[in-house]
Amino acid sequence: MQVGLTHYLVVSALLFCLGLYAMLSRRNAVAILMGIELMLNASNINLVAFNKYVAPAALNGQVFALVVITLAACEAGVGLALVMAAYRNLETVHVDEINVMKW
Amino acid sequence: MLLLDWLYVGVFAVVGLGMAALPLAIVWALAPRAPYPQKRLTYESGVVPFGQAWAQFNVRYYLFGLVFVIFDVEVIYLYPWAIVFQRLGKFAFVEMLIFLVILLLGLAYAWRKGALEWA
Amino acid sequence: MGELAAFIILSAITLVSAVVVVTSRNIVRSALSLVPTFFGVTGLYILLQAEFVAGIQVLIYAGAITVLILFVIMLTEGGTGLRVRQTNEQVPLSILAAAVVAVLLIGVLAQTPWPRATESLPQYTASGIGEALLTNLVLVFEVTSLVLLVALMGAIIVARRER
Amino acid sequence: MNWGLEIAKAVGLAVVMFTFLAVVGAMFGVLLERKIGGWIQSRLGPKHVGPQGLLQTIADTVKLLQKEHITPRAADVAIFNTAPLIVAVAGLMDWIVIPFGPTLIVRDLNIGVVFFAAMASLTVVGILVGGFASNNKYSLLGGLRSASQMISYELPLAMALVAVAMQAGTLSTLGIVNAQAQRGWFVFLQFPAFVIFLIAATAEVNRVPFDLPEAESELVAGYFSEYTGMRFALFQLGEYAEMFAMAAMATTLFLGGWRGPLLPPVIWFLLKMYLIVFFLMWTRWTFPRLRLDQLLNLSWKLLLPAGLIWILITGFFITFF
Repeated sequence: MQVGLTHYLVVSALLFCLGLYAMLSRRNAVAILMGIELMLNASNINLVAFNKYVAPAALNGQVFALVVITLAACEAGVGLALVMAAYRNLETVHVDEINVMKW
Repeated sequence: MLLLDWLYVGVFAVVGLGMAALPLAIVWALAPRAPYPQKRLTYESGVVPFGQAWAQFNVRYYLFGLVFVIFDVEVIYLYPWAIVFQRLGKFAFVEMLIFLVILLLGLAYAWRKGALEWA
Repeated sequence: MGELAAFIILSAITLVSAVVVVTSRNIVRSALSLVPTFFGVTGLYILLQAEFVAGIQVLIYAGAITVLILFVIMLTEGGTGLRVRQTNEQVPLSILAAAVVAVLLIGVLAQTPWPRATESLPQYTASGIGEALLTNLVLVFEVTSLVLLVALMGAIIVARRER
Repeated sequence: MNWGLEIAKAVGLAVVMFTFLAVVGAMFGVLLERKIGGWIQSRLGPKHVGPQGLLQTIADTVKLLQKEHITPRAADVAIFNTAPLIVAVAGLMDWIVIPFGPTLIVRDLNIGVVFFAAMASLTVVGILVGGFASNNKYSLLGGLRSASQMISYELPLAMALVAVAMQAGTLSTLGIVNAQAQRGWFVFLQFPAFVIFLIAATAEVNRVPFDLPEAESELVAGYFSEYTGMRFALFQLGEYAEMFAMAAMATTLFLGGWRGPLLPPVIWFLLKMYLIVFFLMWTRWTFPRLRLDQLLNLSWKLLLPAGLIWILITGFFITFF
């Protein structure tokens, strides 16, 4: 039985939902960022799978996957900078404790 | 062909893990095990350890990691350009010149703002 | 046949280590199990004949982003090793939400008749990516460098103590 | 395509390659280092075990095999044990893309150079996690310092690799060696890239003058101060395998790989590789150790800008001449 497009889409859907679960249920901001990385990886799998099965003429799917990796790196950098700033000022990394706006 | 190349990579990873774990297994089988509490204290050059291992470091480690990630990501675009630009002629070189100048600006900014200072 | 076996093994590696990332009590263990997730995804890219994207995935994700995440874990409370409650009180709700999204996605994916392409992808795509990037996707190429510059400046300003 | 046969061939080749590396790389390398160190400091290296001390490293290995593994009380046991595995496997995986001869290469990956850089960047994860899992202030700090040094020197390494890939027009190591056949060795054409590659390679494997994280005078023993017995040896195996891999990569990229007039290809390759290994060992006994901020400034403020500018210069010459 050949490995078809839907196989990859199912795997990436499951990975996406695992990332979604992490984002919804974790208290630690870094764990939430890891959930986001999982979701971005899931979208990358879709991009590359579509590039092979649906539009193999131009390599746009793979180039877009590279751009998504770049943006994931930038997002991780800025997100972790926010975590560091929150930790230094509010002494905590748990998102449910960061609920005090500066008055 | 491509699958075969990376089949070798996968097999090398698995065999490598096995060969690296082999001596650990031998030691697990051969070596004596006599863990009494004093021996298992963390080593602090003879002094009895106090406090937790965590010490508050300032943020410079993170800044180096951040600048590294940004410039490591820039390498993604350098590799494909490197193997193609000979065929594409002058405008590919000019495009990469703009790309690299913008990123040298980023490095200059990080330098100026002290993100690369260790002190 | 071999490709199906490889696909099953690789997606098993990815999903199992993704579950460990999501549910592990110890934050460093979940950060470390990100690495096998990324290796599983790299294997999937190889099956999809995206060799350069697979190499970059290992280089950037497993090599750079995981290191940055581990740095931040060590610099914040992760270093204390305290056994702090890692999950908030919405756990059952979020399991339900994730399951509903999963069922919806897979339901939609299975039904839609994806258009099948006839021609096939070239074996080695690294030079193809280079040409595509530098000829018809030039704007993407230049805008990404601006995004990198802005992300670098923003993160430095946010993270640095106001001197 | 008979998958079973291919897997059997791959496993056989992997076992052969890793025993060759473990024996030549770790055992012989350690002995060579101590002999050269002795010769440079005009003292004799290990002499007692076996003729001319040749069996010294085998004696060390047997000793290590039956030393007790002490796991610190508060350490995270699972991660504590996997860290040396990561470093050892990452060090051994570099060798897949290194061509010993025209046909003597495990697999000529089309993105060989990118694969090599990716495997070199995996060691950092192992070192960071190893330092953290031993729950010891010194190894935590040593792990962080060593990791920040290695990531700082990964960028100049990548710049040198890009410069060579530009000159050769391909990412596969076999292609680079063939390109050097027509255009002459890249050590002449790309001399700045060669200098940057050597400095970054020395720093990447944490060797003097860049071995501050595990310097005796600084932090007990850096990230592996809690590791005893064979786990410590695995860290060393990983680092030695990576040192030899860097030397072999320098030979492939800059000294024309296995090309040479009289001798058979493999001999030429090993000769050039050991020349660079000797250079790495020679710098160990002659250079003073750099302070961490000097070391980081050297990478961020000198090697990285120089690498970027050199890429532009190479691009300029290739497009316009």
